[in-house]
Order: sequence, then structure tokens, then C-alpha cells
Amino acid sequence: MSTSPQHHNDFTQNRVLEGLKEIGKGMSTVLSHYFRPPVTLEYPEVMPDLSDRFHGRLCLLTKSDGTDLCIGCQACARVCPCNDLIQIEMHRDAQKKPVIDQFTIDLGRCIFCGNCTEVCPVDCIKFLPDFELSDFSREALVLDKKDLTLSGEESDQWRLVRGMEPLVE
Amino acid sequence: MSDEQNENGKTPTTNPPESGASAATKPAAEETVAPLIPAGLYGQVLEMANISVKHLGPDATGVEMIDIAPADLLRAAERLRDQHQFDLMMSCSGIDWKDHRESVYHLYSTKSHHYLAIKVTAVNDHSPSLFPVWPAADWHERESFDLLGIHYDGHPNLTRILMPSDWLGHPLRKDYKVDDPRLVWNER
Amino acid sequence: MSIQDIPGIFTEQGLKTEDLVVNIGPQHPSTHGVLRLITTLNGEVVKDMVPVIGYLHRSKEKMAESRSYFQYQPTLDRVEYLSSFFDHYVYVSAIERIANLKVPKRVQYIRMITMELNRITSHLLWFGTFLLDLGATSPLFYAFREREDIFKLFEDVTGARMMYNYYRFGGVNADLPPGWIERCRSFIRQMPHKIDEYESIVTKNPIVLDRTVGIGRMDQELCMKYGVTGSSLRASGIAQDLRKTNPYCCYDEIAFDVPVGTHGDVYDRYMVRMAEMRESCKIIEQCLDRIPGGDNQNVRNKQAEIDAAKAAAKERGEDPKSVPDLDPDWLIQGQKINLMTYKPPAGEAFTVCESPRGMLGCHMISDGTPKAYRVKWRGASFSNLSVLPELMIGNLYSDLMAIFGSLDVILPEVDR
Amino acid sequence: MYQPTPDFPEWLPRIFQKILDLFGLSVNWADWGSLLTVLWAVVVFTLIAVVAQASVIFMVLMERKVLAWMTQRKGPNRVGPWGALQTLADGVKLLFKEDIIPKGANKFLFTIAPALFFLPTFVFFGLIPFTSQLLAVALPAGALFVFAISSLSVVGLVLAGWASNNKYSLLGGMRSAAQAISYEIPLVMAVLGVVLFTGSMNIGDIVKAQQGPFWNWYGVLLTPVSLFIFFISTLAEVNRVPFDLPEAESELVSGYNTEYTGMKFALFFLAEYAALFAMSAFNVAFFLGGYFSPFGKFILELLTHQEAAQMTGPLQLGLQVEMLFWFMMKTYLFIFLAMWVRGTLPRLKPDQLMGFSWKFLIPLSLINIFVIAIEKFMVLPGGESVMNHLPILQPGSSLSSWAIWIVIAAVVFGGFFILMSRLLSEKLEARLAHR
Repeated sequence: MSTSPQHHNDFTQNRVLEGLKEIGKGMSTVLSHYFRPPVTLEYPEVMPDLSDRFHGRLCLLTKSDGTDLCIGCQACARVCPCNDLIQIEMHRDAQKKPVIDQFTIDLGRCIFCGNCTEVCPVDCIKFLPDFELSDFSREALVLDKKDLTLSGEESDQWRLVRGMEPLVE
Repeated sequence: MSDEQNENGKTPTTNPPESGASAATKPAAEETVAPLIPAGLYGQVLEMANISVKHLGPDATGVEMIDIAPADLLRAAERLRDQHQFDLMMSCSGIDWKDHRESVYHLYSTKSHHYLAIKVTAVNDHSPSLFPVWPAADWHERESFDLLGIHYDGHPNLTRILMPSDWLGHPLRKDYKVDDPRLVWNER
Repeated sequence: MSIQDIPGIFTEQGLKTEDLVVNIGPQHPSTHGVLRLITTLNGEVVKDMVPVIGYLHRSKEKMAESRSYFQYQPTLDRVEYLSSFFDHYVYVSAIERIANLKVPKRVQYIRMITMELNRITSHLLWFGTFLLDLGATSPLFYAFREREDIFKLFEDVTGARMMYNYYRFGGVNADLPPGWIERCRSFIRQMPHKIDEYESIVTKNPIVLDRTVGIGRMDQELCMKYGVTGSSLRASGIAQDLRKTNPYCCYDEIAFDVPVGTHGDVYDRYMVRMAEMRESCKIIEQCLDRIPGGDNQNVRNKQAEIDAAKAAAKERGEDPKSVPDLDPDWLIQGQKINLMTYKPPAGEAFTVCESPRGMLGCHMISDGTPKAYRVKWRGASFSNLSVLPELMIGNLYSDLMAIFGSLDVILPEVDR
Repeated sequence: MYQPTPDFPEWLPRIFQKILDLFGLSVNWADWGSLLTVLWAVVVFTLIAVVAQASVIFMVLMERKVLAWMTQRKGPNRVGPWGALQTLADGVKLLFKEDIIPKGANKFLFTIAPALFFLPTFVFFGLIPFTSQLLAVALPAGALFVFAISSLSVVGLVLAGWASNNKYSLLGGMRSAAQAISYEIPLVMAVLGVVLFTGSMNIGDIVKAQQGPFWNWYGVLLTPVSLFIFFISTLAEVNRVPFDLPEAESELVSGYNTEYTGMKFALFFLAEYAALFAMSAFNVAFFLGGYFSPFGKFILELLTHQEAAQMTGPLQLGLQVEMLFWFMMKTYLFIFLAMWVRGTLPRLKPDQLMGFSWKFLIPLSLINIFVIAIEKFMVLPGGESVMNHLPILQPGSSLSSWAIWIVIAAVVFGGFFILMSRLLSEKLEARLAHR
């Protein structure tokens, strides 16, 4: 029932010439690669085309007119494998509407797993296909609300690319 | 729900279609081996060989679980290996139930393709080692000793395998706290 | 004063020689991770070898007890990074068994496709590094070229190249993107030709034959003695493949063979793994043809039809329930689960799957709280590595590369 | 007393004469002959050393580019156009790297080892006949001298292995000693055949004896097996891939040069490439007709319809350039072959390495010399030696002598191959059987 790999008795015939022939075959395969176009990507000049689900930098989407979506429910903070990586401070204004004062993500410890983007009830925290995140100090890796939030048009562009209609109301 | 592990039928009576068929094609060369037991009946078979066995019923994947007293664990293990072709000891997972420790051996037979889980409660952290029956248990038991502090009597060289040899305490214990003064990062 | 008078140079048998104790690792180019082998060498022949493991121990099992089920899942990619889909499958199916969750057929097919693709990437990396250890440099780059294509496919589906975090309890994170099945099929169709290309360089190369035929021979008792599973066990002649003997997912609906070796030496392990790569291509091809609902575009069109029919039914005043819902096999999530506060019932499960390295088992004990009570991982490399000293004693030092490479052991799975 | 044959071009004394006339000195070049030879040797040696070093630097880049193209990669292309300055950048980097001497290492031996390893390859450059005139020292026993010096480089390796107080380097050093010894014998045997044919060991004469179209070269028709043995032995002498056990990265963490950093490592690295270049050059000189063009006549000769011998002044210079061109083309053919082999073949084990040399290469080279001896000294029934019938040396001789030679070679070599394969396959059958 099993295709056992070819049997070993075919080594008993003239091994020296057989050996040279096999080495020749192997070398001809390697040489055939000599004339094939290189498959490597010259990174800084040529950017890789990433899928729209790429786990790059995190960002906070907004409505089309730029108002915040986040309701400060701490779902993302609670489901993150690195416990206290996302810190959110908020308060409720007069009409009981949540106002986010501070929303920091420490990219230095984030493992880009995507748990937060999945449990967000208002689809606010999402990934951007941007992977050039290196910086000169650990503090610079802690992104605060200003860096994270996308403008209205950017959010709509983000949604358009992924086939979702812009969030107008 | 399509019962994936369908050869361990839930109710012991149904004869597993899958493994039965493939088991039949096995050459019945080993006469000494008892006829193939349908999965899930190993507890009763051991009881017939007067080994005190507590049936714990199948776990969520249909693997039969039996609890054997440490006293006649070795006898049961030898019988399982010789009579019932359990030739592969997959893993020995130590569990810390706060007041006592327990080690669960998972066995697999490459001939009858059945699983079996044997639970052994460690009497004040001592339980007989299964190294004489399955040498594969060597590293697994050393790991349970290292991480949970279960001493396996009869194990050739019961030393720490994963943690550094001078580590204090057993990390997987529920009440484990890292209070080793030598570890500087402990202050954080 | 002649040389004989110098103390300590001569013994009764002549020149006093002693064995050279060499520390191979923990930082060494070919130990595939952090493994230390204290080897006693008599000249070039290995007299004794003691493996020391634990340098990469991050207590994967302790982490499970301090995180909720969903929080713990991304850490699985970091442990068995060469084939993390298998880790996820075993973990997720353990919880599905305990909580008795229904898994739609489409999800099982998606899981089979991604797992077999992951098996190919794992075997490709093994093939590349195995030959690099033997000294041939270029096969590594050919293997990585194919591997990059597969990573591109994974990136389209899960968003990440190696750290997938894609399976959920009773389903998957998101459906395959439209057009993905066609791209995957075109890749799988040209993969066997690429494997022929690898084999033309290596399989009958006399130097490779000299270095692998008859070396590190493992018969069946030795495998059972150390609990070796996976391709190394199959190379010794036992056709033990969980996908065939205890079928999980929908492997019993797929026709494929289990390659088995005859002599159990390094060459057979190499041949078995190369044959396994071809089998995986066959499996993926069949899965792509038989996946319920076909391409995602097809599922979306069907869903749109049903919604339109429902809306029309509502206008006509009939009860929208009368319009039949989407075929339950086409869904990608069995039942809605609030991932944040998910509490499976108390129970115990031991699920096993055939990972590229062997039997990967997860013994899960849950006690009804959002955190698992105890999770024990049965890594295949843990047992496969324990056989290395017995294989090495008596062989040459440079055989270590061939034998250790052929066992396909990765250290994070050993140390967990 | 050894009277060096005046081996410098005739225009040298005329220039020398003109210079001295300025100072009003009359010179009789006869008593100045030896000085001019030495002067010419020094001039040529420095010229060659510079050319060889430049080609070694180019070879390092060529190796990385060739290996990259063979694995569908681009290879270095960041530093300078198409990565031209890459080796320079590596050199500068290595220059500034800290030069660590490990604790417990024998300082003196540790620093001497790279120099000792590099010394013989540098000496080789003086012996290679790049062109008819560009030959620094025309030693009458050139071939013998080359292989005597080449065994000196092994001392450097073993010293490096021992002095760096590191177990891996020690293993690397021991392996390199074993490998060099067992591969020097087939190397010398291969060249023995060629020396037998030309009758002199002066490398310049060996090349001159291969005048004429390509089938006149030794390696093509007369001693192809020696070419095969010489090439394989050079791979072993220079530690190239199928035989790079002394610095096997995957086992010995790069063997003898594990502890070397900075310029010492650069010296080892460049010495290895210089040795490959030198050995390929000797391979070309002995077997592929040195600087002669493959179709008998030089291109310059075809253009100007003049015999090579009567060319003077700038034409002579043009001829020298063309000779250098042909020589470099063939050498780089062998270097490309070595790199191609590096991309494909895995490494041998120490016991295979020794077995291959002692059980296969050395018997093969012995038989090869036996065949060459027949070709050289066999006498036809008519009392003439086969040699003057060989079509190669006397054009227009009868077809029968061709047949004789081919039959002899076929019989001997065929017998050898069957014998060796029986011997080798028995070994494997035995190994397969006992599994």
C-alpha cells in the first residue's frame, strides 16, 4: 500500500561512471539555473506587494468625517497576549459619549498577532501594510493616539481597498 | 458531528470499523498476543487479570482513561505492552492538583491504532517509573520531575532536563513563585 | 634524556593519548536551534555523546495557565515556528472536543490545505538545511524559492508569512481570499517538477550516497524504544501515519499514499520526506477540487443571492425564514463565540495530529474558567532527539551532520 | 658553475645601453647578463604579483556573483557598479576589524600561520608562464619546485589549527594535514606524465612543447586523464568544496580559521583564492597549452600574415597581450569550473576523502603514467619510435599510428575502470548487505 522509495540494488552496477554521470546531471541542473532570471527582490528600490490582510503597523480607523470610532471598551487590551500592551484612558462627556484621552500601543512588545483587530466591536483598530517600523529608541516605539489615528480619507481608502463601503454616518 | 477519531467509538460495544479492518490485515503471527480488544475495553481486560483499575470513562476525544494504583502499575504496563501491543509510549504529563500530583501516561499502539491513557496518583510525590517497560519514558519522566517534582522510583537518572541543574523549586507547580535570590531580574 | 623519560608522555601501550571532549553547541552552526552535545571524540570517532537541552525553554505550558484560551493562541506560532498550523490545529481541536463545537466541512478542508502547505514548507527547510550541513550550498536557495511562494499564499490568507494565528475555536479567522484557490492550484501543479529538479542534484549523487547510505541505521525496536515517530519511523518500515491510521479532519476522504522506507538509514529518511512532499501536493490538489463552496467568490455570490431572495420574500410579506439559508458546510465559523470571555466546560482532551516531525499531541485539561488548568504538549522532536546518542556512538564526527539533519529535530519543540 | 641562460628580451640590453651612453659608460652586456636576468625577473615578478592580486580580488567577487547567479540571486550589487568594489569594501572592513588573539593561543605561531600559508602561493606567481616573455624565473626544475613549495602551505594550516587553542581549529588543522599529504601524490604523478613528454621540467619549455592547434595540447589528446586528476587534486590542495573538510562550516565552525579576525582572516581568505588562481594557471600551463591559441595560429599572425617569431617592437607587444588573453581565458575557465563544482557538490567525509585519493586517484595516476610511457617509448616493428609517428607532433603521419595509440589507451583505461568499479561497488554491496 505504500510507494517505498526506489530499491537500493541499482548501485551495484558500474559505480564510477554512474557516479560521474549523476554528478554531471546535478551540475547541469545547477548550471540551468545560471540562465534563469533572478527571483530576488531589490528591497529599497522595489517594494514587495503585500496582501491587504498583511499584519503591519496598527492604526485606528475613523468615520469619513474624522470623528473617533473607539468607544474605549478595553476589549483589545484584554485580549492581547502581552497583557498591558494597549493602554486606554477615557472619560464620558456630558451626553455620556466616550472621549478617548490617550490610546498608546507599545510596538516594541507587540507581536502583531491580530487578536485585537478581531475582537474590536466597532472595527476601529486595524492593520496597515507598513512594515518599516524600526526606530532609534524604545520610547519612540510607543505610538500614541495621534500617530495611530488615520484621517477620514485614509480610513475610507483603507476600507475601499478591502472592498468595504465608507462609513459615513 | 463527524466523529473524527472514529476508531475509538464512544460506546465500548460498537466494534470500531476503521481500525478493525486494518487490524485484521495484520498477520496473526504473534499467537502469544491476546486477540484484538475493541478500543475502550482495556480497563475491563486488565480487571480480568486482577489488576485494580478505576474506569474514568473516555475523555473528550474518545481516548479511554483508566486509573491504576501505583502498586501494580508496572504489572499492568507490561501486560499492556506484551499482550495488547501498546508499543509506543507517547507522553507522560504531570498534573498538579494542588494537594497531590498525578502523572498521565498516553499510550498508542502502532498495530491496533488505539490510544489509552493511564493515570497514576503520586503517593507523596513518588510514583513508579515506567522506564523498564518503555525506555521512551526516560526523558518524559525527567521533565515531569524537573517541572513538577514527581519522583519516579526506578528511573535510571532522575535529574533536571529542561531547567538548569541548580534551579530551585518546580516551575509548573500551581504555588510556584520565583524567589531565587540569585536571579537579578527578579527585582523588576 | 630521551623522550621516554619525559613523564606523562608514554604509557605501557606506547604514546599516551586521551579523548577530546568537544562541546558541540549550544551555539553551533548546524544544531538547528540551541542544543548542546557534549561529545567525547577518539580522533574523529565519537565515543560518547550527552545531549543537554533546555536552553530554549520558555515554559509554553506555564504560559497557558496564565492566559485565556484566545490570548494563549498567538504564542503557539512562536514555539513550533516551522509548522505552527499543526500546533494551532491540535490546540483548537482539543477545545472543540471539550466544548463539543461543530466544525463546518469547509473549515476542515481549509485546515487540511493550510496544514499540508505548511508540511511542504517544513520539509523544504529541512531539505535545504540538511544538504547545507552536508556541504551543498545551492539546493538551500532552490528550496527557499519554493518556500517563498508558499509564504506568499499564506500571507494572502492569514496576513502573516510564518506567524499565522489563523485557526479559531470551531472555525477559521477569515475565508480564503477570492482567486486564492486558483493561485494555489497553479503553484501546486508546478511543485512536483521542482522536486524532480532537487532530486536530480541529490538523489543519486555519489558523494551524498556515500555519506548517507547505511549511516545512522534505526530498526523498528530502536524507534519504539525511544518513541521516535514521523518520517524517521516510516523510514524504518512501519507505515504509521496518523492521517491514514487515525484519520482526523477529512483525511479519510482524500486518496494518498504513505511512503515507507526499508532500511531506516539516513538515505531512507531523506527519500521518505521527499516522497512525502509529493504526497502533500497530491492531497492539496484533491482538497482544492473538493472544498465545499469552492472559491470564496462563489460563496459570496451564493450569499448575495440568498440575501436578495430574503429581501424579496420580506417585501412579499412571506416569512424570510422560508428561503433556505447558506449550506452550513460552506460557513467558516461553526457558532458565534465571544472570544474575550469564552469559557469551555470542564473536561479533558488528548488530540494528536501528524506534524512534519511526527506525532504532535496536546493534552488539555480545562476547569470551566477562561484559563486552561493544564496544557501538556507532546512534541515529536522531544522523543526524536533522544535517539541521537545511540545512533552517533561509533560513527565519525562528520556523520553527526547527516544523522542529526535526517532526524529533522527543531529545538523549540524539544524545549517548549 | 650554473650559467643562467640569458632569458631576457633583447630590447632590454639596448635600452640599458642607451641609458649608460648618456653617462658615457661603455658596456659589454656579456658580463652584465646575470644582472639583467635578475633585473628582468624582479620587474616581471612585481608586474605579475600586481596582476595576480588584482585577479584574486576580482575572483572573490566573481565567486559570489557566479554562485548567486547559479541560485537565481543577484549577488553583490550595492558597492560600486554591479558590485565591482565589493571586495575592496570587504578588505577595508577587515582592515578595521579588531585583530583578536585568543587567550592561551601561542602568539608567535598564531601570527606566523597566515603568512606561512600565503607564502607559497606568492612564490608560485613567479613560476607561471603567463606569456612567452612574461615568465619571471625560468627554473630548469620548475615543476618540481612548484610541488615542493606547495607542501609548505599545509604547515601554515596545521600551525593555525594548533596555535588558536580551539578544539575545532585543531580538528581542522589535522584534517588539512591528512588531506594535503594524500592529494599531493596524484598531483605530482599527473605532472610526471607531462614532464615525460617534454623531456624537461622547465615550465616554459613544457608550454612551448605544446605549440600548435588545440589537439596538440597535452590535456586534450595525450594525457586527458592527467588533466582530470590534476584538476581534482588542485581542488583538494586548495580546500575547495568537495574537499573543504579543514574549514567545514557546518561541522567545524570554519575549521582552522575559526579564531582569526581582521587582516589575518583576510590573508587566509585571499591566500585560498590566490592558491586557486595559481593552481588553475599551472593546470593551464601543463595541460592546456599555456598561452597558445586553440587554432594554431595567433589572431595577430592571421591579421598580419607574419610569423610570430619575426614580430618586433609594438607587434611583439601586441602578441604578448594576446598570449596573456589566451592564458587568462583558460585559467578563468578552470576557476569557473571550481566555482560551479562548489555550487553543486556536498562535502566528503574524512574517510571517504582519504579513500578516494589512496584507492582511486593514485592507482589511476600510476596507470596513467604507464600509458604515457607506452606512448612515449614504444617502438614500432619498423624500428621507429611511435612518437615520431604521432599525428600530434608530426603532421601528416599515417592513420595507423592513431589507431595504435587509441587502442592502447582504451585497453588500459577500460580495464582500470572495470577493476575499480568492481572494487568500489563490492565495498558498497558489502555495506548494503550487512544493513
